[in-house]
Amino acid sequence: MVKVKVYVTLKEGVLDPQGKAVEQALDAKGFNGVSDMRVGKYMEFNLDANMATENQIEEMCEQLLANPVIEDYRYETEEVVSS
Amino acid sequence: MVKVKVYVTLKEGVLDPQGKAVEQALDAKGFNGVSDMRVGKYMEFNLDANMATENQIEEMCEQLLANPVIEDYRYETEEVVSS
Amino acid sequence: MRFAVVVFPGSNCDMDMLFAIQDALGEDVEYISHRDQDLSRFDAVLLPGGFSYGDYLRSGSIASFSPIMESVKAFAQADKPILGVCNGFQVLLESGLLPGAMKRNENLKFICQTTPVIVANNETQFTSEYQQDERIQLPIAHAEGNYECDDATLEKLEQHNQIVFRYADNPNGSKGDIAGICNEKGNVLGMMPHPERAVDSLLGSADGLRLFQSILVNWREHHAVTS
Amino acid sequence: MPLLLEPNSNEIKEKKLYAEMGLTDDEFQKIERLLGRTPNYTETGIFSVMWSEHCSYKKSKPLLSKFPTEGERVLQGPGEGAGIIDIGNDLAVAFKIESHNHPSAIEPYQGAATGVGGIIRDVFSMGARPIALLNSLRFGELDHPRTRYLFEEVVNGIAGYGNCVGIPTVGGEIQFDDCYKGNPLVNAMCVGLIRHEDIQVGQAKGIGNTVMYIGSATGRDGIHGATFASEELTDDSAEDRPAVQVGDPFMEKLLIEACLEMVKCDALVGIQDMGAAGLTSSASEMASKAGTGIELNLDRVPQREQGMTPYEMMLSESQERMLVVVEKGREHEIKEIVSKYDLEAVEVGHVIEEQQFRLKFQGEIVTDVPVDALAEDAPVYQMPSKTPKKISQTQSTIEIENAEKVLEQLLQQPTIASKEWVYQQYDHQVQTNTVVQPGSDAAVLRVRGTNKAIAMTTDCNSRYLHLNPNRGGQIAIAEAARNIVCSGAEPVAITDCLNFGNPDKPEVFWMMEQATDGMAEACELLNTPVISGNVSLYNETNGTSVYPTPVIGMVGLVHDVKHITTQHAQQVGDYVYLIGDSTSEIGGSELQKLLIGRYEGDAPELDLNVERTRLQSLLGSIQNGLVSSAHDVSEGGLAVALAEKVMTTQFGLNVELNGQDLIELFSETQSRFVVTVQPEQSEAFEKSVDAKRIGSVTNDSQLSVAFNGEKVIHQSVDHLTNLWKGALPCLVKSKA
Ligand SMILES: Nc1ncnc2c1ncn2[C@@H]1O[C@H](COP(=O)(O)OP(=O)(O)O)[C@@H](O)[C@H]1O
Ligand SMILES: [Mg+2]
Repeated sequence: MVKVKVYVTLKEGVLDPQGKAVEQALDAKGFNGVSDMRVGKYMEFNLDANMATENQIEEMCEQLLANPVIEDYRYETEEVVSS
Repeated sequence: MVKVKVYVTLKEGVLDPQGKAVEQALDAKGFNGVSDMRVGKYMEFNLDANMATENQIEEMCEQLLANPVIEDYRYETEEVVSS
Repeated sequence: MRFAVVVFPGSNCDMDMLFAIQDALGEDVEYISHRDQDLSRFDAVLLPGGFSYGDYLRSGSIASFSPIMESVKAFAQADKPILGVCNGFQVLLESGLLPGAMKRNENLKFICQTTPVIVANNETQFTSEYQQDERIQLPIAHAEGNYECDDATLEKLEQHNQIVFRYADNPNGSKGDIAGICNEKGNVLGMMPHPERAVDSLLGSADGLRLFQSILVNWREHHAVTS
Repeated sequence: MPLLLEPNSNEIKEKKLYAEMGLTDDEFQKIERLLGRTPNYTETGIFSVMWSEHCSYKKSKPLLSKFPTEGERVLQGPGEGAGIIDIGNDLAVAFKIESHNHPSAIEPYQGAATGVGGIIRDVFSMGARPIALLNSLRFGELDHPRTRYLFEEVVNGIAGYGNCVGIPTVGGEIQFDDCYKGNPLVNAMCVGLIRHEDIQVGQAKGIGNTVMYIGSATGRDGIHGATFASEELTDDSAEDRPAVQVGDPFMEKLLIEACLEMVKCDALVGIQDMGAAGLTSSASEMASKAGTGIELNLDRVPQREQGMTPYEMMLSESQERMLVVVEKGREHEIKEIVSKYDLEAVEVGHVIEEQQFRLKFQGEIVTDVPVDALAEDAPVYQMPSKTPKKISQTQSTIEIENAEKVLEQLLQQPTIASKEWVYQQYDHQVQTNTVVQPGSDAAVLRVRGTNKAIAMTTDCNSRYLHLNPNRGGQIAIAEAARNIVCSGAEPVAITDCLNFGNPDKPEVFWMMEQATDGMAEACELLNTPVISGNVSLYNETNGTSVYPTPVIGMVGLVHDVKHITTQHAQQVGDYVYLIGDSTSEIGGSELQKLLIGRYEGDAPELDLNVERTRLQSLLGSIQNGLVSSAHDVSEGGLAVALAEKVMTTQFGLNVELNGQDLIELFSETQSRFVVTVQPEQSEAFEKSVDAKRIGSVTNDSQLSVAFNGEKVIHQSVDHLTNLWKGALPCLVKSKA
């Protein structure tokens, strides 16, 4: 089994209202010096080893996990030592 | 400047309706073999080097970026080579 | 004329849409399940608002893979009218029937209010009963109605007159004040404001009724010619 | 095996482990007597939740019995998921209110969201389609960052859940006072519409019938939530809180549709939601009401987590779960219905003749207790009560120099300020029945297919109860009735949520007695029986109790949509009338808070007979078409009520008043209304209502008030509106 971690963020150049709000909230709380805050999604799941091809995972991202019109994604995989 | 990446996930045992829905959707689309899907948040931002202490970042997470009552978080930092 | 209201799991304006057609427009209408695929008995398809699949990944995304959506695409190909309202609009975007995507409202909050909307193109089969640039009152109710597309797409939308409704008072940050767009052929309309909530002045506004009347008038004209 | 780790009966008894679950020594002994043996761990847990105040009302029952619960329109009184009233045309309205205070104090978004989810299930489990949500909220002052967080997230949670399930949130009320700082109140009300023939009961009838489980799988969420709700919050509460329950509104939406289709199927015998104390209370109550027993096989319970023990399964408060009893042999019919909604109905047990609550797990009987021991035999206490020292008899005098400035300040007080920032986040239009949206005295929804409508409101001014719980209780009912009548409806019935402090304190219990006495008397006189309700006690933080806050949810019937009236002035030239004289009572008023920063003296007087007469004559004149708009005078007094009549409209008012003291502009004398009437109707109106003409509606968008011949307020309505609308967003955004 493989553990897959997918990160989805808004494309560069697409205004991120959430990121802006979080940045402002941090600043208001006295956490200064934060810039370029982007808020995205993080998904992790287990995938049967035989399904865990690059191709397959990319398809998953393209077709469902991210919306390629406004979002970028990247992912990592790691072996799960079955217990 | 330091680039900070924060990963926020629901604590173990806390119901994750999103994760469930996404898992089912993947399955319905023919992406089988997915299990234990958890959907969380991913944030990345730049932080002035002088603010980028462990302590400071943890405070940010505790107070704002994550909701410690139901969420866990972890983070990574990496130097940004200023251009 | 016979309308279909597609019901996805989590649709919640399906009833409102049905009543708008049945009671206010006075035409035939029935629900059709997201699992069905046969749209042959219908003259128009309506995708209602709500939270399909909880909108848990992105609004409209999971619903856009429902079996019915294949038939909806074919319906669009066949030049028949399709209207997506709110979540229905989001489904149309996610399924690629309309260009662009939705982001969260600029203020990050759900907004429910009646808002002035400008009819930016009254030459579509959905808007012919309005005046060009007419200002109408329509309710909005959404958290993700902040329309986004790249500049090339926006330009194309403008060029082909595909922007059908614009907000007079942009409530959510939408690019180009866009409240509703259609495809190039003009038979698929997606809009965030809810015309089906504005068909009875008892509830505040009846400005949405003419949208449905437009569909009917155009269908009748077309039908008179072809049959 | 986790089971082996559980303490055995002896340990439970000797180490008094039951005390940690909230049972007293006496209660534990009573359980031993009822069982004829010492309970095991699971059984002890089951008794502890069933005998908690939240489930058994053991300390509040004697008070609740004072309420009138019957009336011509009452089809279902207290005791089921929700009460039901008849509205004619073979239709009925089901409604109930419930608290989710403690969960919201810990995790405001999910606490509020699951509160909404829970009350919706109470209503659709009766077979009714939920058509409206309301809420009643209490927070500390917004100058505290944690309070702002609680406020924003509670609103967010209510919106997140209600919007997603597609039930409009049409009304509510919010009050801000320091006493709620650590213990906010989050009460949610749901109203449903039902045909008479569809009314369901939560009963496990028919020996051999099958018990089925529908909805979300059971996890370890909220274990001991009911007990948690029956304890005070302390600084450590965040630590020992039960695992937070997370709401899944999408699942709820599927459940609503599935259950409403199920009730049309006569294979369904009984249905109940799993609320507080989850599977335990739903199963045992269904059996208790039917005089039967239930046997469950816990291995069959859908589980979200691995290795769950019977104790955990029985005490879990996972959300979005329903229990149904189905005619034996017809299970497939129910399965078929729910599968249309991507749900599964799982057989988890059956109805048995022996009146036992019996649980099997991995081939063993892990619980076997008499059903009645859990429900009927729960202890009932007559708590000691003691009159507290009077807060303060006398009242400081207040002098008003600049009435206009006071009005401006009052309009910006968060309790008075526009709640648009809040209700704009709620979908208040979905289902397309909302005729009067939030922003008027009561929300009004049309009833499709009839020319009727229903009006609904939530109300309670706890400041009056703080000063005088009995009268404050009366006023809460009266105010709700005023809001209903002002919208053109006849008050029909109420639901109530009794939010109080620790009842073990005699002073607190005294307030509960007084408040419920007052409420009962007012309900009797105004003919609004109590058809459902909820009790939330132990609302204290570190020993300090919230003000007594019995929130009233009232529903009224509009006999003809033509009668629907709002608080807003409608037309230039209309006359403005005031019903009721103004005195200088300021105890518990917003003015007192503004000027001296505390509440003192007595609550305003209330004569229930006068109230009733005015309500009847005003309603009559509205129904006779004599009234253009009607608004009751509440927080902030007459000046604020006048401003509220024109803010958000394009009109102004020109009013002339006479009196002793400028305080009368802001005093909160009860049973007053401001009404506008077309000049042509004025003669008829004056004949039917005892009212004083005080001015007229103007087109200059100015609020102009003269007192004893001197202009004391002359301000543009736009300016006032901006202050009033801007206050809440500004307070929320302000920095620490
Ligand atoms: N929490 C809330 N949710 C929805 N609507 C609210 C809420 N609080 C207040 N409102 C709405 O704002 C308006 C004014 O409320 P309030 O001042 O409490 O009225 P009243 O004094 O007449 O009871 C009402 O229409 C009410 O329903
Ligand atoms: Mg009122």
